[in-house]
Amino acid sequence: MSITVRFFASLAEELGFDQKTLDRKTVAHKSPLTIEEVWREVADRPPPENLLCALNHEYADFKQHLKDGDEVAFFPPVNGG
Amino acid sequence: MSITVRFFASLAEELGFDQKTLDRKTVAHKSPLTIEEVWREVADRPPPENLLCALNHEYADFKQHLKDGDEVAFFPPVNGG
Amino acid sequence: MLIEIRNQAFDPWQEISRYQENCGLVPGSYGACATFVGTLRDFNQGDKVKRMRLTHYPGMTEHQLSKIAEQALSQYQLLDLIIVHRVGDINPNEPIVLVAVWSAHRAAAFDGCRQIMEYLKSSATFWKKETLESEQRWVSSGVNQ
Amino acid sequence: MLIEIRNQAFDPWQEISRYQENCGLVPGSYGACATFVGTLRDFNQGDKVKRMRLTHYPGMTEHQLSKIAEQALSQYQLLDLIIVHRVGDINPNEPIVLVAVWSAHRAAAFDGCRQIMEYLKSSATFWKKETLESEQRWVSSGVNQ
Repeated sequence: MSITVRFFASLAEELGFDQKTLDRKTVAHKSPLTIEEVWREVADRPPPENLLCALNHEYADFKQHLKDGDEVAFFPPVNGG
Repeated sequence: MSITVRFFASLAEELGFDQKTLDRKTVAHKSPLTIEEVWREVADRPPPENLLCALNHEYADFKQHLKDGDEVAFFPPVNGG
Repeated sequence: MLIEIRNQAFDPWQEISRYQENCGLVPGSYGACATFVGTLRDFNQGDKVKRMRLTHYPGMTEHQLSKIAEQALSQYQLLDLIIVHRVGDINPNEPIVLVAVWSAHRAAAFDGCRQIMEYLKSSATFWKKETLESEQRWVSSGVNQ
Repeated sequence: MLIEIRNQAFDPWQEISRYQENCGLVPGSYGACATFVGTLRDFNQGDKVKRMRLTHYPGMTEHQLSKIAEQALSQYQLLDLIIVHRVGDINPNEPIVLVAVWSAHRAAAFDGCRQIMEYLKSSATFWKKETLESEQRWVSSGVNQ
């Protein structure tokens, strides 16, 4: 099981990276893995207030479960227009 | 005392004229003359439903009193934009 | 501010573009521009429209446009605006009205533009007469159009 | 329908004009066009802004724009629409976003245009970083801007 994890904007700057790949070997949990757990695996800090996440290009809930090949993204509040 | 009276759109078509001048000699009333009375003087019919009027380029009430030199206008509902 | 009643066809996008570049809008001062363009359709109430004649009340209509412009500028703190309204004989696909407003932020631009349009529809002294295939008719109140 | 995320400056009025003339809008079919153009101001929260960098989430952002466009088209029975959104380095006075919608009557055009803009501000995955005189800063949520 491999999950692509992406980070955007101020969050990528603070973490110092904008992408990570999680594969089964690095995942300590028994499946199914949630987005919340992905954050704990890839970031060395608690999730910031207002953190948003997406799963496969749709806004998602942190409790959602993942499957092999999913793309998870974490980002701060958006600001278009 | 002289009042300019103007008519627009379908109303002018129906009446067959788009302007009249009322002067003191043609006014049967004792002053002060109202817009309502002007209609009776210049038109040979009761005011149509939805008739609008203006006094000196501002929307007006039919009860408003007139003075020498005023311009009164009668017209159907408007339709700009 | 540009407020004009015009008896010739016009290109609304050129109008806006030219005004924005040449008429005193300070570059970098505005964050929002909302515009509305009303165009003559070739179809109304089930009938094919060949042409429309728009008349106004010279003097009163201009006075009304100035007043609604000043009111919108002050109520919404707009930076500038354009109102151009056609009169005379209009062909389908020709613009009838252009309203464009500039402001710092978007809510004021949307609200100001719409308020001016609602006024034009409900209160400005314009009247429309359509030429259909085989008759002419006066268009009734434009509030819901 | 034109939906585009663009990394070059553009002229919104030319964009609309070109689209309206060449891209399948049937002349005489539309009575209303509402547009919104957002432009970079040279001033924000009390500071002079020299430049702004706009980033997005390639893949997700395009997907969002398509969805909001389809939703507005169907909800308001719009005839057609344009959404163009800048990314990359933007200078003051350059357009950031253009939304233009065409419909038969005005209420749908105003409502549809505004709904798309509100979505862009509140939900589309764009982020802004300003370059001020002596620092850079991320712009916080755009909902009220």
